[in-house]
Amino acid sequence: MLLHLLVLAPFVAAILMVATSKEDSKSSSRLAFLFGVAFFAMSIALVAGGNQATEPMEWFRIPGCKGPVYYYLYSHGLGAWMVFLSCGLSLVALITARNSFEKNYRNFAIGIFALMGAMNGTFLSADAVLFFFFFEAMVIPAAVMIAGYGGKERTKAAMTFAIYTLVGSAPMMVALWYLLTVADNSLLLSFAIALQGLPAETQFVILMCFLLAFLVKTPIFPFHGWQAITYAEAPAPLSAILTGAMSKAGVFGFIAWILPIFPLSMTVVNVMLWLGLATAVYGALLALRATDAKKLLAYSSMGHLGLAVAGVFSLSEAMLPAVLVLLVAHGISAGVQFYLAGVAERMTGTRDITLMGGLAGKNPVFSTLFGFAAIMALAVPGTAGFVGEFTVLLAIWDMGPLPAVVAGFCLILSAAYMLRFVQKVIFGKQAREYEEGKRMTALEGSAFGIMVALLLTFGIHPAFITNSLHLFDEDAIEEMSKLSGQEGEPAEAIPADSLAEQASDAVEATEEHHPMTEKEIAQLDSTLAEAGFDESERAALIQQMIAADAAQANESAQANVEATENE
Amino acid sequence: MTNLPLWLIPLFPLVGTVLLGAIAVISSGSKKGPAEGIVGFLAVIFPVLAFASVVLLAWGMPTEGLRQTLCNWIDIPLFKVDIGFLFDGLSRIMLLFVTGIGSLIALYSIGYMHGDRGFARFFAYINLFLFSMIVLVLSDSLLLTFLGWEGVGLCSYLLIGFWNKDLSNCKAANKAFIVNRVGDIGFLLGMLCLVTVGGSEILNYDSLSAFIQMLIAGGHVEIVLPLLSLAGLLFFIGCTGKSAQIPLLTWLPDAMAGPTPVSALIHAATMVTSGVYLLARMGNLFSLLPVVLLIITLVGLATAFWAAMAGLFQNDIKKVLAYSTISQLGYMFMAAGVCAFDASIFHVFTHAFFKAALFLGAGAVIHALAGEQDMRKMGGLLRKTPVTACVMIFAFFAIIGFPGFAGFWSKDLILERLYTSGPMGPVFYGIGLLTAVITAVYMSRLIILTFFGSYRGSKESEEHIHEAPASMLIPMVVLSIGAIFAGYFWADSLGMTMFKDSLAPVVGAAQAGAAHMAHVNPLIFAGLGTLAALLGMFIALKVYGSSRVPEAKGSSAPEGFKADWTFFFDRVHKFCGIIPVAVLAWIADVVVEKILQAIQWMVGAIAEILGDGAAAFQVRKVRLQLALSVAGVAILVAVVLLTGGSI
Amino acid sequence: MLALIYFIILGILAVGSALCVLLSRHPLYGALSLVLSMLSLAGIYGLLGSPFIGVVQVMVYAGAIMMLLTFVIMVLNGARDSKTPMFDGVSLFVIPGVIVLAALVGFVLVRTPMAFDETTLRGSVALTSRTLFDVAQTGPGYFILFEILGLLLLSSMAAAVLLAKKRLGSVDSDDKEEK
Amino acid sequence: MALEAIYVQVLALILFSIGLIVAIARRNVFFVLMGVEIALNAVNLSFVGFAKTLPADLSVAGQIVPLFSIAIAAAEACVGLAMVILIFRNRESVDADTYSNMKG
Repeated sequence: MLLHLLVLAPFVAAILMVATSKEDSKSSSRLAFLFGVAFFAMSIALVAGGNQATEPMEWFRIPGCKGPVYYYLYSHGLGAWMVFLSCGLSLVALITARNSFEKNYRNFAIGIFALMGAMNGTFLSADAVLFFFFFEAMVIPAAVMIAGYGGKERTKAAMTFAIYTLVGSAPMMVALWYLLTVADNSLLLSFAIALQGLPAETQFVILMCFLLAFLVKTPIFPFHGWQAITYAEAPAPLSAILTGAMSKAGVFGFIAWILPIFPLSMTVVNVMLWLGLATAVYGALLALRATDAKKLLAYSSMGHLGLAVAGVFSLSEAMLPAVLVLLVAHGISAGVQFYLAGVAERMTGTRDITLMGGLAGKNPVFSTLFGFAAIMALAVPGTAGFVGEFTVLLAIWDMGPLPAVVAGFCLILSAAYMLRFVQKVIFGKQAREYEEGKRMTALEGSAFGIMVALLLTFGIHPAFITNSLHLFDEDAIEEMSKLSGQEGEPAEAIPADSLAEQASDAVEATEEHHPMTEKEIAQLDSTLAEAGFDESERAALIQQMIAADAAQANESAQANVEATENE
Repeated sequence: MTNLPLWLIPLFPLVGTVLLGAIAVISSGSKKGPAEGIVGFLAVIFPVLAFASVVLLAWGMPTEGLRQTLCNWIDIPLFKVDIGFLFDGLSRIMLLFVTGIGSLIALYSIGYMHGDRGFARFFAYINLFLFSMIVLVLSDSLLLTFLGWEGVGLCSYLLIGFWNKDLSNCKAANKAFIVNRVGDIGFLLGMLCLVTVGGSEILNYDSLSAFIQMLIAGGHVEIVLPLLSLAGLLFFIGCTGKSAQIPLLTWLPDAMAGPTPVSALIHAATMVTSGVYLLARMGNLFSLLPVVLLIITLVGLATAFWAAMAGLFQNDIKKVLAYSTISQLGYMFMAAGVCAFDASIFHVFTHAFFKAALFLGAGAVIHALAGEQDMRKMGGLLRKTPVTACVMIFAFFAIIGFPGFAGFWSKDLILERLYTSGPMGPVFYGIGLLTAVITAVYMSRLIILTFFGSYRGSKESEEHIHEAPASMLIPMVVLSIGAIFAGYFWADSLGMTMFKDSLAPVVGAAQAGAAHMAHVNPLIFAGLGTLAALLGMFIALKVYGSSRVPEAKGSSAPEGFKADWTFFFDRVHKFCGIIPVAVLAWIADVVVEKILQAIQWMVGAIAEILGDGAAAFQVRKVRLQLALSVAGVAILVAVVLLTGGSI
Repeated sequence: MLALIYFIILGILAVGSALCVLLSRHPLYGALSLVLSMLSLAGIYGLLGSPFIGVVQVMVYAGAIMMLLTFVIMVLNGARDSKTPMFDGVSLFVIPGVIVLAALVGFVLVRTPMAFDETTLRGSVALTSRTLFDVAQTGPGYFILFEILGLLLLSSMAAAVLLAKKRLGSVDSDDKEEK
Repeated sequence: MALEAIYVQVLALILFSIGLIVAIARRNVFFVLMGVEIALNAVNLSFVGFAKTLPADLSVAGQIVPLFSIAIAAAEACVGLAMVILIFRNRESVDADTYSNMKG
């Protein structure tokens, strides 16, 4: 029930928000705030509740595919924490957006709720098609909000974002479709089984298609073109959600879909590890030179996520909790930094850090929070970031000292750019006279403060996160194999029957198996006739068919027809 | 009273941090800052409480120490670390002077920071620093030590950049943090290396020594020696960062940008010695690694000599003290390099007193001169500020190793251990003694330029020179007493070995293996040391004693070859670190990013051209399109039929 | 036998008049031949045992729709447009395409075995009304469709009225276009 | 010789093809509409023809669906003619090729 609520209720909330006034941001913000708190509470309940799953419901069948697509939600530790991030960051975004947009707050809230629902769906779906559906659905509200509320180049940013991510995941859709035609249904287990039976080249192509989608979403080095401009142009609350929760979908995909499904070769693992590290270094280097506050943060997120991906592909035993802690820590700290950058932008009217400065004297509370957030991002021990980065480094060390040294180099660079950022924004003298923008409100401040406090808590006691992690427990596997069993035996189980052997080249078809009825025989007869067989041939074939059926052949009529046609 | 929980010690300053931080944040909005009396009281009471509990614990500590595990920290597959505290001989000494000097300096700061806008903030940072430092020395595992390790680095950053209106302070703070970060990564990788050798348990100090005992007992040292050496080297890199040794020493002179009490507490007495503490704490490990030990000794020698020379060239009073600190740290490292961990900790102990006294004295001088730091504009202050002058002169005798003062005992001990360390011992000893001479020269120069001769500043500023208030003088006097008598905790020749006995359970095993060649009469060393100090003072008197002092012009930074010497490592960093990274960043930003954007643009352009072509095809041709689709359907049907499919 | 003869006659009539539609120049002639084609199709429905559909065909198609069409043609004076050619390059391309498609589909059709079933019901008014409205027996499916269809017709009527009514200022825009 | 089911289908096919040709090949918009009507009729015929090949309980659909399709054809003709009137009023032309307002 909780899972259904978390995935579907945000959309309902979005629809309900339509009923509120467009002009009066007060009333709509109250309702939005209520909803946000409710979802956040639900996400906490989800995290606390451990693994749970819904009853798999058949959603639809894709023509040409063997099994149905299920509406099947499943929450494991990883997904639950990502949902926590998505709900929590959305709540803070709703709070801080109230001070950023005078009008049209309602539409923003609608967008946030839609985005939240899609993200929750992505992190909770146990069915590949459902996952892909939400994975794509995330893009649309985000792009619309960027186009509606962004900075100067908002249309360009929205287009770049939408096209990049949608095109990136298009190959995944094709691969998914292909997998659906060979697998029993669209669940994880049957995919893994189906992939075992495919030739290595096919496996590789499918793997590439899947990887591309996640590489673009994360983003990893050569595919990061959309990221900086999107995060920079998007309104700050949205940027925080994008980096804090949505970009996690990429890493989540690597962990929850790539690793269990594909038998990875060492080359791929190495390439991914180094791509992750390259991203980490590259992001840090770009952040060193960035002058746009939000671009700087965007590059910094890119660096951290690169590190996370490198950690994932270290395939160490310690990888999963390490990466999870890193992701949660980064989600919160990058989120709060984006919010604070948004507040700074509001106060100074610019995003250029060379034009800021001196906020420490002007607004000490803000600066304290800003400094705190930066320290959290630096992964000083005692914060969650440290636990994440240290354990990820530990995992990477398993692959050899060199990757770990590179990762360590990134940590040094991250200190360099983050301190530069802090210095430029809050220290020194004011670079120019600011027009007095809206200051940080108490509600905002306390929300940020709570986020910072959370980071400290997780840093001292990371067991909150690491203990909740049982990626696929027995029940879920059982449930999935039960679903697979309904649809027929796995592909390898086809007996070496003479007909089956003929058929195996044409299609590896397995369909439901029960004694043939008269009606079916008549149907078969007419099908054969349609295919142009004469009376005697038809009779012989049907005889053969019934014999094979009696011998418990696990062979479908359709395959039989096609096999004989191929002769 | 031994059942006092250990976590109480770090808790006091932590509570102080939270309270003062809250006061600082809340009062930030108001025009007038918070009441300085209350803040000052809060700022001092927590360190004092911590000091009191340390004293209570130290009193009744059993020989083998106290161990308390608080809770689990990280527990994931392959890695499990607890939060636990270890109170033994080594941490007892460290804690005593950390909390003691910390309390004194907090008291001093009340006077020094009087009237500053960030009064509460400053003490919040000081308390946070004390918390981190206590965690650093009290923890029972490397990971928790690392928490303190980065924590003190962070506080150092915050306090150097305390006056953040001035960007040069911020730059110095950034430099300190980043250079320290390089060392910290070494520490971190060192921990990973250790985990590879023996699992996450051996991050605990007790398990580590048990593990090493096991290795020695089983004769397996050879097998893991390369990995252990790597780990040791990485830890040593961490120590060079924190303790400002070659090559990561450039941050410490710049760190003098912070308030003077900070320089005294963090950048002289406590934080910078944490590297030495780590070496001593892991003495068991290091004593197995001859290569690493040799490197440590050489680095210590080179740093001591280089920094002493650099100290000779400075005009800024605090810079002199900073280089002097680096030089003294070099002594401690050489001692650690010859496995004389107790001697190095002893020097840490005495150095903390006299260097803190020197810095506080320098702070009082600067306070008296309203912010003037250039020694060329001082002089003759002996009459104007007699107490400060006395304190600094006592501390001066201590640092140059004048017989009877604290530095005499510890420095002689180190030099003695150097001499007896092995075949290279006499060479090391020679360099050490030469450095001692130079130390005496530059310290005498400082004292002469500051307190003797006639005042060289402007006339009107002379009117305002005044002695510091009592809250500043009391800590200075206490410290100077320490500077005189701290050495008697371990005066071999007088038969006082309290210090050594206290440390023996911790570092004794590590030092047992160190070779002692021939026993030389300690009086010879004492005599030579005294001679070095006197020679240095004599040279200084000859050179600087005359009234011929160069006219102060422009900044206090050294010029010419002096600058080359002083900023040698800054330049090395620039060419080996900053410029390559900048070039890489430039390549990434300007070259790679542009190429990627060009590719992106090209793909977009191709798609647009194709789209335009298709659009042109669409115009006014609805029927043509329908016809084409009919033809397409026909072709599809034909294909299906020809390939044998059934419709 | 007799049915076949009727079928052939009606079929030839339907195809012939459809060809007339194709080849006639004036839309009015086309519309009139179309009416003939519809009427002959109505006959075929009767022949096939669905007289009700045949009647509906005559009333709705041949009566209402074609009358509407004829009326519009006459109102708009479509004959004025005798300058535009009946066929052009596209037409020459379409005709073989469609013929090939038809041939292919016909080929498949001919090879498919099918025969009239003896038990088939006659499509009477009673049957139709029972199927449509006797919800208890046949289920609500057809009834709902029927209702939706009613809505569709209503809305299409409204749409037609809205579209065809003369808008204010449309004369101006006409003038501009011509200039 | 008697009437066979296939004859009906062939007739429907021929009519449909003619309808398609009229709808696409002719340029006059009235002929386009008429072609669509012919094609729809052909489909209806096909429905009725197939309905006769089914047993009693299934053949009912064949009687009902053509009714619906006739109704839809009526709606289509209604809207289509309205649009023709509208466009003719603006363009003064019945040539379908000139109706290219919706080009991309």
